[in-house]
Amino acid sequence: MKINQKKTSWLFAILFFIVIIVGIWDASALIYGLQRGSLYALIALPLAMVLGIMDILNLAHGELLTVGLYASYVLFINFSIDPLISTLPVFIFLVILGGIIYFLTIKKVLGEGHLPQLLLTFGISIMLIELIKIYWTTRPRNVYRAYASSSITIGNFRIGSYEFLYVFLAFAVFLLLKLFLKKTRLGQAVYAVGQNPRGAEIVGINVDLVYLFIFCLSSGILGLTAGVMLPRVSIFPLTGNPFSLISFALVAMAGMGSINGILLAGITLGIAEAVIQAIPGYGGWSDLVFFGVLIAVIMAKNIQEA
Amino acid sequence: MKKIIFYLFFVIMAATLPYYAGGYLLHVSTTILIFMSLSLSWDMMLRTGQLSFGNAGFFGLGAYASLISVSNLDIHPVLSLFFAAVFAAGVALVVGFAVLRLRKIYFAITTLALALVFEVIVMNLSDLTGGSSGRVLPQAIFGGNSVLIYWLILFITIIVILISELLNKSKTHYAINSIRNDEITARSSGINVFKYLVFVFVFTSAIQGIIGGVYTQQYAFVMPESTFSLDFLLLPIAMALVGGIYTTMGPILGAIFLGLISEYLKLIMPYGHLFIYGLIIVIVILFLPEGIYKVARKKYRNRKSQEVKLDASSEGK
Amino acid sequence: MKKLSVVGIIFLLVVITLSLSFQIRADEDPIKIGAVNPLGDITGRQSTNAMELAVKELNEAGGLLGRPVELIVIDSELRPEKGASAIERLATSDEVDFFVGGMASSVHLAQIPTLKRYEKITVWIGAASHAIEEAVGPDEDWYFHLHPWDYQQGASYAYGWKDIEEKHPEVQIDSLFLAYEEGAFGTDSYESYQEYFESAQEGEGPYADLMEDFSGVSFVSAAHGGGDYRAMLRQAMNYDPDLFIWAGYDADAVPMLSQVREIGFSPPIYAGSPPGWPEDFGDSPLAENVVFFGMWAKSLNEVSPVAQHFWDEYIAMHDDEPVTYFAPLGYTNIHFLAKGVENAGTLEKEAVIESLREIEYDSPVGTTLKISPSRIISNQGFSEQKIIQWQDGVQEIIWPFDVATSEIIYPYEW
Amino acid sequence: MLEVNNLNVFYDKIQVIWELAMQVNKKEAVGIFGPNGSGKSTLIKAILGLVDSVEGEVLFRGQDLTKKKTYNIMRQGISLVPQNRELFPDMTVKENLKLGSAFISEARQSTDETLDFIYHIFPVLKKREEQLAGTLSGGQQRMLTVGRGLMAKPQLLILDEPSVGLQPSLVIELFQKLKEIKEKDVSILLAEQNVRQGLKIIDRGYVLENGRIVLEESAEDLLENEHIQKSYLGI
Repeated sequence: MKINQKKTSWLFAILFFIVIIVGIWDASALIYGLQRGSLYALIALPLAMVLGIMDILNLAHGELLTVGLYASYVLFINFSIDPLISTLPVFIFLVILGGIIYFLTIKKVLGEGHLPQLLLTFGISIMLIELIKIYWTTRPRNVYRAYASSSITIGNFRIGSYEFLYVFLAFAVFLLLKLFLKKTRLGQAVYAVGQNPRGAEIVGINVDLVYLFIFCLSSGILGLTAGVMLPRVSIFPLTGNPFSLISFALVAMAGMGSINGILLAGITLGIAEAVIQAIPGYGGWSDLVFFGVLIAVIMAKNIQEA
Repeated sequence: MKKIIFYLFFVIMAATLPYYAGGYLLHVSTTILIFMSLSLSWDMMLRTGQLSFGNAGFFGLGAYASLISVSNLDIHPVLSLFFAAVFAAGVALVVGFAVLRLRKIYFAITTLALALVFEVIVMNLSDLTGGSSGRVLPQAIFGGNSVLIYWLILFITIIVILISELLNKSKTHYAINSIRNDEITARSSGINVFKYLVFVFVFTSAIQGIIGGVYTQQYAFVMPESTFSLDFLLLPIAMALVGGIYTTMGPILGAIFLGLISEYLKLIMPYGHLFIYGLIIVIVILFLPEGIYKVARKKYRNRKSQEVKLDASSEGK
Repeated sequence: MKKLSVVGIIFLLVVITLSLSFQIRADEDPIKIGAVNPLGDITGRQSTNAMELAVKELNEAGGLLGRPVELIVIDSELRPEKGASAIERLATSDEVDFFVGGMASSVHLAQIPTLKRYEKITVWIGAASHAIEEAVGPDEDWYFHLHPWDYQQGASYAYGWKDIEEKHPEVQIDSLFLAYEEGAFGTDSYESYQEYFESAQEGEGPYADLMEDFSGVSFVSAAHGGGDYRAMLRQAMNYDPDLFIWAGYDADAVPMLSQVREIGFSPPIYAGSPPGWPEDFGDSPLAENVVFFGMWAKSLNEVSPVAQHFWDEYIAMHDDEPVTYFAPLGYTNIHFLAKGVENAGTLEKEAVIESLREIEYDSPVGTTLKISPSRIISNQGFSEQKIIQWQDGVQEIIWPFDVATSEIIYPYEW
Repeated sequence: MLEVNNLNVFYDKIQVIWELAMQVNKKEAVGIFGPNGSGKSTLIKAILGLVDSVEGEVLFRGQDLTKKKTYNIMRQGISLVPQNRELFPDMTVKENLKLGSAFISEARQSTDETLDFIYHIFPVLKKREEQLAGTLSGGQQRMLTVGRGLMAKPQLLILDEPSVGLQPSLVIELFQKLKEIKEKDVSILLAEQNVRQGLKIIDRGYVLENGRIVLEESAEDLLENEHIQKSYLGI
């Protein structure tokens, strides 16, 4: 786990360049990209933590988000709890669920290499999806909240305001996490385990506990995100699934375990995507740009002498 | 000698399957063989230490190459499979020079991203590929004769199995193993790591291309959403891991096991059978982390050595 | 060596037990209908439920030709090769007399070669892509397809809008904007609208006089990880169409409407053509006055006794409301087939095909089902869609007028 | 203070330590000498709970350590200076040192004092306080490892082959520092191949061969011992 990553600085440069160009051309694309990219980063962050600190490749990542969305939905339908308020109970619920999953499965494949983890979490993801299908069917569900379509108008410029919550939450979570890692003892333990679990054990850190904590916290962040997303999205058994891929993409782009990089990578890709979508007639190529940027960045950063 | 007779027995059993199994089992077997080849090709790449997620992409490229060569160039469907192989191998060669410089998760993600890029390109070249609604062939290969299709796929699978065995037995295998175990040492002992990686990447992609071609010829259509489906990536990986990686027998057993189990589960529980499927995968990883084949082999060897001990002790008396 | 023989024997045992177990006991008595549906999906699940209902009704009425009817359902898992396997199984192990089923085009495409091999009478309710028609070809008289093809649906709406324009002079449609999802479903729609537009410019085709201007922009469906429609919607707003149509999935419905409000877009007609609607969509204020194209709505119960009968019986049997039009279609599928057999008085293939072509079946989707040729195949069922509008949380049919339950509310406002 | 009785250790059913008994007394420096593969590292791992199959008794201040997890053992007043350093490469020298005491409740209060003490012994660490540990030279990393071990204010400091990979001049420097540390009343358990240097700081030593203790003598006696002279000192 690296906090003091210096390599991200040129990612900054790319982002800055894009922001200037796009800002002049189409400011709304910039804002949509920022909002969307923040959401990507927010969802990718827990994956990066689990991968960077525990070295666990979690393919069921998106499904944990799905579970969070359904949990928030259930609270709204049965107890009329507003999704934004339900972020807290859902956070706790996912922390507990994360703990259960950790004890039953993840704990047993720690340090076994990525392949068994990949398959294990693939199995878990199938199980979660099928459970949801059996109980809620594939029919999408929504929570209607008038505030989710709110907007602000500045002169002739009208822009959606709800999704700024993504931006806010992303930056808040990132800052809190960095503060936590730097300033608290548990944070230092996490930081140490991420760099060298053996060394951490030698200085008296309970590595198992740190792993449990990280897995629970990561699930919890997904729960938090789920509550904020719910008023804006449709939920169905495969809702979260595509986000696993996006998250892996961001983690690879940012460099394993780099926290700053995740936020930057998310926003860069978000803006790149929004820009293509805003060009009339070329929206269909936005995926290409998304993966093109991804491949280019990974190549540039990781080319090995061979 | 005994071994050869034994393998021959298997090949004959498999080749005569159409005479004693019904159409359903034949079709299930055909599907199993397709996934078996994909699984083996993925495992062969893994033996070099590189975790590739590009399977579905090269499978898709082969599928399109095969269909387009049949319908636009009017060549024989069987011949189109070579076209599929060459096309997939060619693309693999070009992209291989770039992506094979990456390692670990970066290589995995980039190959996956490439597969998705292929899909987007195919979707947008609609004049040639039919875009997102895909294209159909007037008829399946061999006029849809399922026995001939089965034999074709069996033939290809046997070749893939032989290649896999060859790769595990020949000199190349030392080079590949040493790359996997310690790349730096491999390089310092004079192995041209990059050359080997490109070599394996290209021919495994060619295999995936052929399989994509066969699949397309069997069902006579391509459609980006199903041709580039991640099923062609995840299921072969699952099969290799459940069976046991780095071996030839592993993916074979894994494909048979998972292929039959998923059909069987479906018959006994129409709703929610996939849940049990996921559960089986989880259980196998947790309790047989080395895969079925290696565990079975170990058990068998243990028993054998015990037998030897028993023999020795009885002799002593 | 021993190890290999053990493996060999196990393999042999597995093969033998499987080939035995996969062969169903020879019980020739019932007439067997084999269905392949995606049971994990709401459409497949409900259409299977409806098929079971129809079979139950048939058996309660004494069966077909004096024999009981048996429905054998296999999950397609929405995977092409699994869908094809299922057909093989139904044909060889279960030895069914007919094939029925529906949904995804990709799965059905993979089934066509197998279906062609067995040439049993097949009645299909899903898979609207014209690629299916191309794959089947013109000579297969045993193949019946009930769902309108994609191009038929598009033409059908044109007739609807023209009728509505005539009846309600305030409705004026000249320009049309299509928002389509990037997958097969949406892109197909876009391509067929593009074709209509080209012929309309030459004064031909169903959209002549209706589509003087046309534009379309794609979006990534929420079903595929998208869900941000604002770039697309802004382009639509700048275009300012008389008729805005989105071709996407049910998962797109609410988020798109919510973003329509966010950016302040208000076309005179806001129409969509999702395969279904989200749970409780009618209760959401967003639903008000949204128009959509579909085959069926609950309100048909007011005008069609068959629809009412289907509705009541479905709920009585499954304790669940039908929510997708694949439910009444599944019901139609079985009854249509049964009627053909009954009229033919035999299971003899040619006779049944003949009689199926003659049937006029009053179906719960409110339209009479009558076979007619489409572009390629000779046995096409429905060709018409309906224009439906959400009014006070209820889906009201506004066209065709003979089954209409309400008048159009125009313009769309929020 | 540390007492090992009847210790048997297995790797995958293969026994590597046999019936081992040893002890370290308060304020005593004890050496364990032996060739590569004799079981020195395994013994240390067994004491610290880093291997699974351990039979026998490991008592530290009367408590049995065999049932305890490594991190917990470390919190009892034992510190380890591992052979392969196990530093945190992306943290600064100071952060590395501070982690040494952060999780040991007795040591945490006096972090700053201990830090001063360590900077006093290893002035180079003070100089490179803000540098990332991964960028230090091999010798400096070794000093940092020892420093980190001391941060826990251990009653027993265990050093696993501290001289490995160091050039001779640095080895001499390191052992001088260890002597200083010893004077601070810290018990030391030192596993070493470099017997010559090791004998300079220990009070008593064991010789371990093939997983068994073959000799136990005071430092002076060991120096005189014929077997030691022949096999280890090359005299």
